[in-house]
Amino acid sequence: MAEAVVFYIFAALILGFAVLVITAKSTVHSVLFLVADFLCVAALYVVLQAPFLAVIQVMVYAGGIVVLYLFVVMLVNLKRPPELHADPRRLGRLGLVMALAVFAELAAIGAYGWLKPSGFDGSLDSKNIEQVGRALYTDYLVPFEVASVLLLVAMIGAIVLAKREQ
Amino acid sequence: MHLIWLIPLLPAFGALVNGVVGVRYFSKRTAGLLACATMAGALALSLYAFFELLTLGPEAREYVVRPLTWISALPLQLKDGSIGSFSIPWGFRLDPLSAMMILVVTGIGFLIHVYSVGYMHGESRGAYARFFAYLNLFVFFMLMLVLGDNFVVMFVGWEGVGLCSYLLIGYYYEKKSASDAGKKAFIVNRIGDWGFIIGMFLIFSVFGTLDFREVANAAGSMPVESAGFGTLSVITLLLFVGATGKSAQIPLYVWLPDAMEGPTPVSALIHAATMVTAGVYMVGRNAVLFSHSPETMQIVAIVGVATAFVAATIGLVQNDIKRVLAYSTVSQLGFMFLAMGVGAYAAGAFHLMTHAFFKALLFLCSGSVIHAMAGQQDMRHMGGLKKHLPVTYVTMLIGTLAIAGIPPLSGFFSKDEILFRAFQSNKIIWGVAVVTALMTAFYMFRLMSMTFFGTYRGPAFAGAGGHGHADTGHGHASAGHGAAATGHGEWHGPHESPKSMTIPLLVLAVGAIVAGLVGVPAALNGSNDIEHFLHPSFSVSAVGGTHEGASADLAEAPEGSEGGSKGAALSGFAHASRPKAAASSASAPATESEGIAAGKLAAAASHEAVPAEGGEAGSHASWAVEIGLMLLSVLVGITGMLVAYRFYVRTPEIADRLAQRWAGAHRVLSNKYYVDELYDATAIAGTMASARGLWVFDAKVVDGAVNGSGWLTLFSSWFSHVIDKYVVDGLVNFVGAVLEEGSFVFRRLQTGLIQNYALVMLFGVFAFVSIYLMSR
Amino acid sequence: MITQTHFLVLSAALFMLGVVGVMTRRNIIIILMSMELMLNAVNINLIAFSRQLGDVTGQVFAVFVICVAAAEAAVGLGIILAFYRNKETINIDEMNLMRW
Amino acid sequence: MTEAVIFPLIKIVIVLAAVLATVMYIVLLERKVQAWVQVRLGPMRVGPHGILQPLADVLKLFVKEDITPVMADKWVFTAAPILVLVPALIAFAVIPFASNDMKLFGLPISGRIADVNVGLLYIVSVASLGIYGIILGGWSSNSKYPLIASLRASAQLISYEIAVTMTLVTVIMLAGTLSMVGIVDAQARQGMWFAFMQPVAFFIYFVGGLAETNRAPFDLPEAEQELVAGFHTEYSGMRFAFFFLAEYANMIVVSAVATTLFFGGWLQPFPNVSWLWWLGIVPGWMWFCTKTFMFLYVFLWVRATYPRYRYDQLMRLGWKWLIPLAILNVVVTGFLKVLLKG
Repeated sequence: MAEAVVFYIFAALILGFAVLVITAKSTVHSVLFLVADFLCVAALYVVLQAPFLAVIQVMVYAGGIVVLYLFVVMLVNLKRPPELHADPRRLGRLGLVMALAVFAELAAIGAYGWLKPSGFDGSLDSKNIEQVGRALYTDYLVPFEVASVLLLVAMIGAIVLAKREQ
Repeated sequence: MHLIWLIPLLPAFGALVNGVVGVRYFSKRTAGLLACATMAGALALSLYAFFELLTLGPEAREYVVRPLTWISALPLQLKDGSIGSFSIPWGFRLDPLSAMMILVVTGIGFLIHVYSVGYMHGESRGAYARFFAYLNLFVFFMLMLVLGDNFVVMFVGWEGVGLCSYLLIGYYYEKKSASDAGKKAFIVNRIGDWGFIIGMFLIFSVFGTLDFREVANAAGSMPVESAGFGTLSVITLLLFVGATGKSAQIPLYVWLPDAMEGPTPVSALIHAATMVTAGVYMVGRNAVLFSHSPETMQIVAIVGVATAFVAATIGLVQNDIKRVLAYSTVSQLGFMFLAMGVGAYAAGAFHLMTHAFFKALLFLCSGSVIHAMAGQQDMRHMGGLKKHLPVTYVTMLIGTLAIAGIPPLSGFFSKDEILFRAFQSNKIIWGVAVVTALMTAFYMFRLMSMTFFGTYRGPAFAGAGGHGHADTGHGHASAGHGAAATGHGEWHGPHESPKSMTIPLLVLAVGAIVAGLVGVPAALNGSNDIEHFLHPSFSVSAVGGTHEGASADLAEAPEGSEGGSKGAALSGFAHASRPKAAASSASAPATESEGIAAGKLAAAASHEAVPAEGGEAGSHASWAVEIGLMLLSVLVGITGMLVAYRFYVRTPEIADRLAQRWAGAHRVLSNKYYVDELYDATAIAGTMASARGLWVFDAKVVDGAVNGSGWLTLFSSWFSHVIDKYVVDGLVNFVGAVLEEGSFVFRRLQTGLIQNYALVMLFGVFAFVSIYLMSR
Repeated sequence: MITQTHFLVLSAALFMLGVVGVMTRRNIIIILMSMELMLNAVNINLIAFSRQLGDVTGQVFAVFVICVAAAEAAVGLGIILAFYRNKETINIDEMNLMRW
Repeated sequence: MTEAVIFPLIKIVIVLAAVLATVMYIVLLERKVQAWVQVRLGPMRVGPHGILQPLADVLKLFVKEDITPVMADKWVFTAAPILVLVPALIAFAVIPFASNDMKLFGLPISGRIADVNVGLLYIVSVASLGIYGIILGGWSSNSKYPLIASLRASAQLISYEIAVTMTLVTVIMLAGTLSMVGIVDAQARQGMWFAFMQPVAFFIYFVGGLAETNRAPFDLPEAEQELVAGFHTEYSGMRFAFFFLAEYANMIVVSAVATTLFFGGWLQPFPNVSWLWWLGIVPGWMWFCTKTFMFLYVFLWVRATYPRYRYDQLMRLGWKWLIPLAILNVVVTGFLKVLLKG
């Protein structure tokens, strides 16, 4: 019961913040809403018995990535709002319609799921971090290393791209 | 004796060094020394081999060494369908004939080298070295020719001497006449070589081998083609064509007189002593083949005597001293072929040797005379030189007496032997030969008279009469040489030649005197040593009793096997044992087949009134005849000499009167029967015409075809170009145009707006989810 | 009673909101942020399934997704900076050089 | 219900009140300490020895006019101080002030608000959120000095956060758990405070803490001489007070965490030395507060002692010395752990 309440509240927050993110006039505002959204998602992770992911979400997303966005937003202080010039060939509304259509379909699929409800039978014990760590460093060691290499490359690439060539 | 392969290599070495290094760097002295040293070495080796050969038994005097394999066996089909292995070793064969030849070549060659050191003194350094290089090279090839144990090696020498004679005749290549003469000699020789090489092909296709001894065995086991004209006759005839080319017989003798354009030592060495006798040697080497084809023998005899006669008649009226000698050479060669033709191989070879001596002597003397007269060769401007060059006079007189056949000089024995055998064989031939001998004596003594006797008719010179030989020795020689080279020059009158020239003269004179003594006929209580010595080389030949043939075969059977084993040892493959088998198989039937052959020959001989060679052993019936013939020939010689003396010394006007009386004949003779003109008109003109025709054919048809094909190529390429331009390119451009036009429509899709692309992705997602829904 | 389906529908909605943002906005930074939203939706999905199956593999993959998101953000923002330095704009409609 | 809601709420109230009071008096303490260091007296007027000085400051801040710049982004300008203060305060949620066997009026209560099994990570992530306030504050005031300051601050925080997190990794490796309580228990079990097992880690953590709290000698974001007052130049009144509170609250958090991780939290020193038995009389929370205040004093001491770094020096120190050192430390620790275990 309490779980349902928590879920519905956070779900509403998530969707609301998401809407705000994509509708906010000021970029900085949407960044803030994004942070809030991520925090809510993190809370939802806690509900899903994934505290480690929740913390990682906060630390990496909210604490790292979005800060990056914030920097860029601050560096890109625009003389004129970016949305002025609009290309007539862009089919924004069609995209909106299509997105809604796809969502309708997915919802329909979900509705099928409602007919035969499946509760959370399996449950993760409290030693969540240990499990994740084991999985990362044993079964998924190679993907883990590859991900680290990917991050390194991304870092170098970002430095090279952002470097002001003198 | 196992070192005989070294004999040719020594002059080859000299030629190589002189030709490659010497021409640039050697002084005259070094070049001459090197050449003479190599010749001396060759001579020493030859003598050593010769005496070693003498130590063997008279029938075992045969030695073959095959240091290398030249052409390893390649199987070829023979005339009778069987397969013969064509393998040619660098084989050298030493038997009495080749032993005599190498002695002649190296000995006389050595003397002439020495002579040339003085004679060519006036040449420039490079030309000097070049001359000796040529000379050495010639000796090398000549030795290859005489030492080769099969036709191919012999042919190498054969061609090589031809080449060298071309080089040496054209030695003064800046003189057009000289180079022309060289070319003439070369081309005429080619004609002969054509016959020779065809004969070789035929021999191989018939006998399956080219080894002399094996060919001889195989041929010896064949029947004598007394009736009709068989394979052997064709072979021998072809070989004889080669011989006529090399030995200047009718109809190919025309090159020899022109060859006198070369330096005198060359004339002496090549055109008197060695090369021209190659033909004779070759015929003697293949005596077995020849003696099995009487027709060819007949032809050889007739050609020989005809050549001798014609050349002698021409020699009667020539005024150029060297040309006289040249024609006498031709006629003497005719004598040799006559001997060969009548089956007197030994006599022919004997005459070859003696002739080599006295003719070389005569040529060298004439060279000395020309040297003394500063290049003057016309006898009408000589005369009375007796007191100016006594050594030359004496030696030349000896040579003349020798060639005229005055006993006991060498020429007498050999020529008399030939005449005797000719008499036995055919009276007509004998008659012609006697007349020729008379003319020989006449023109030789005419030459002597015009040159040495009578009054001096040459150009005036400073201090005529007053002349010390001592003070005018060397300098004059060089002066005379400058004249010889250029034709004019400061000249102090006739004078004796330097030592290097006179010493060879003396040596050769001795040789000309004593050379005949090895062949003193039995009629004069002499044992005809040379005959017995040379006999094995001609064995298995028509002449020769049964026992001799058998013994000869017994003698050569081991040799054949030995040669075969040598071949096997040297060229290690299965076929190598083939000659051995052939030799043994040939020798086994040879013993009785020879008996048969000898019997037939006896019949043929009696029917042809040719007594067996064994006559000198058995029949004393012809002793009186032989003596009579000797006296006759001596008489003939003396007559000719006296007539000549009377004509040209006592009362010279007689000669002129005779010349006027038979002006026509005289003109014909002095124009050499217009043979050169005839050849010019026929062969050369025909060749030119055909060449011109071929040229026209080439220009019109061949070039036309080439140009036509070229034009065709051009046209086809132009056509393909058109195709390419309009069809292929058109297609490509069409496709490009279609794409371009189409892109006008489709490129609208590429707006450059990422969101539109994302929209397409979204469409895709929508489609897949829809499919999922439908499939549920 | 909260079931798997709730989370799935939630993630679908979040994802679609991201899609809408990508489709409609012209500010490229906001578009990137919308993509982050989509990635979060995916993460929600993964973790919901890991909860459903009682298996941490989903969480592991969520970690990887976060890695990819970080890399994508870094590179994408670097590109945006470079672009802004050249053209003084972050309007995606003006980033249309790759066209005919 | 009672345990789930009432007790935590009571605890939260207590902790917040304690923290705020502490902050107020730390300000006074700072002024006094600096004065003593500089051989002055410091504030002496308000109350005896200036005891009441903090109250006066608070009063002043309350009554001061609250200005919002015209060109500023109102919402963000307002939200920034809150975003700074909130993470600083909620970090206290997982800090164990005392052991679980604490008795109050006879009924047992745990010495902390919540014991999350990812407590340490929780603190780290919450601390990483504090940066938003600084950045947004600097940016939204739409003035150049605050912007520069906020950029400096964020860069500095991110840089040193890496090093600090690395040192925490070593501590986690030693303790084998992420829970703060578990870490303290581990120190009790191993009979040695991690400060002595990981001196390098402790040093790096302390330096990083100085930097994360923008304290001297790393107080570049609020370097008065260069940037007037740093990212909160445009702020005044209560919003400025929030920044102020947040800074000192962060100091307390850092000190508390240092105490917990490296100095055995509420544990008494020398538990096994017999003639120091009387140390056991003092309750655990007293020990905790003592240690924390010791750290706070060191903070003030350092500020009074050391000059400020230049920005490039700061960065070089962070990236070229602390981070490599921390990573090396992690590696060495791992090796030793494996070797000593086997």
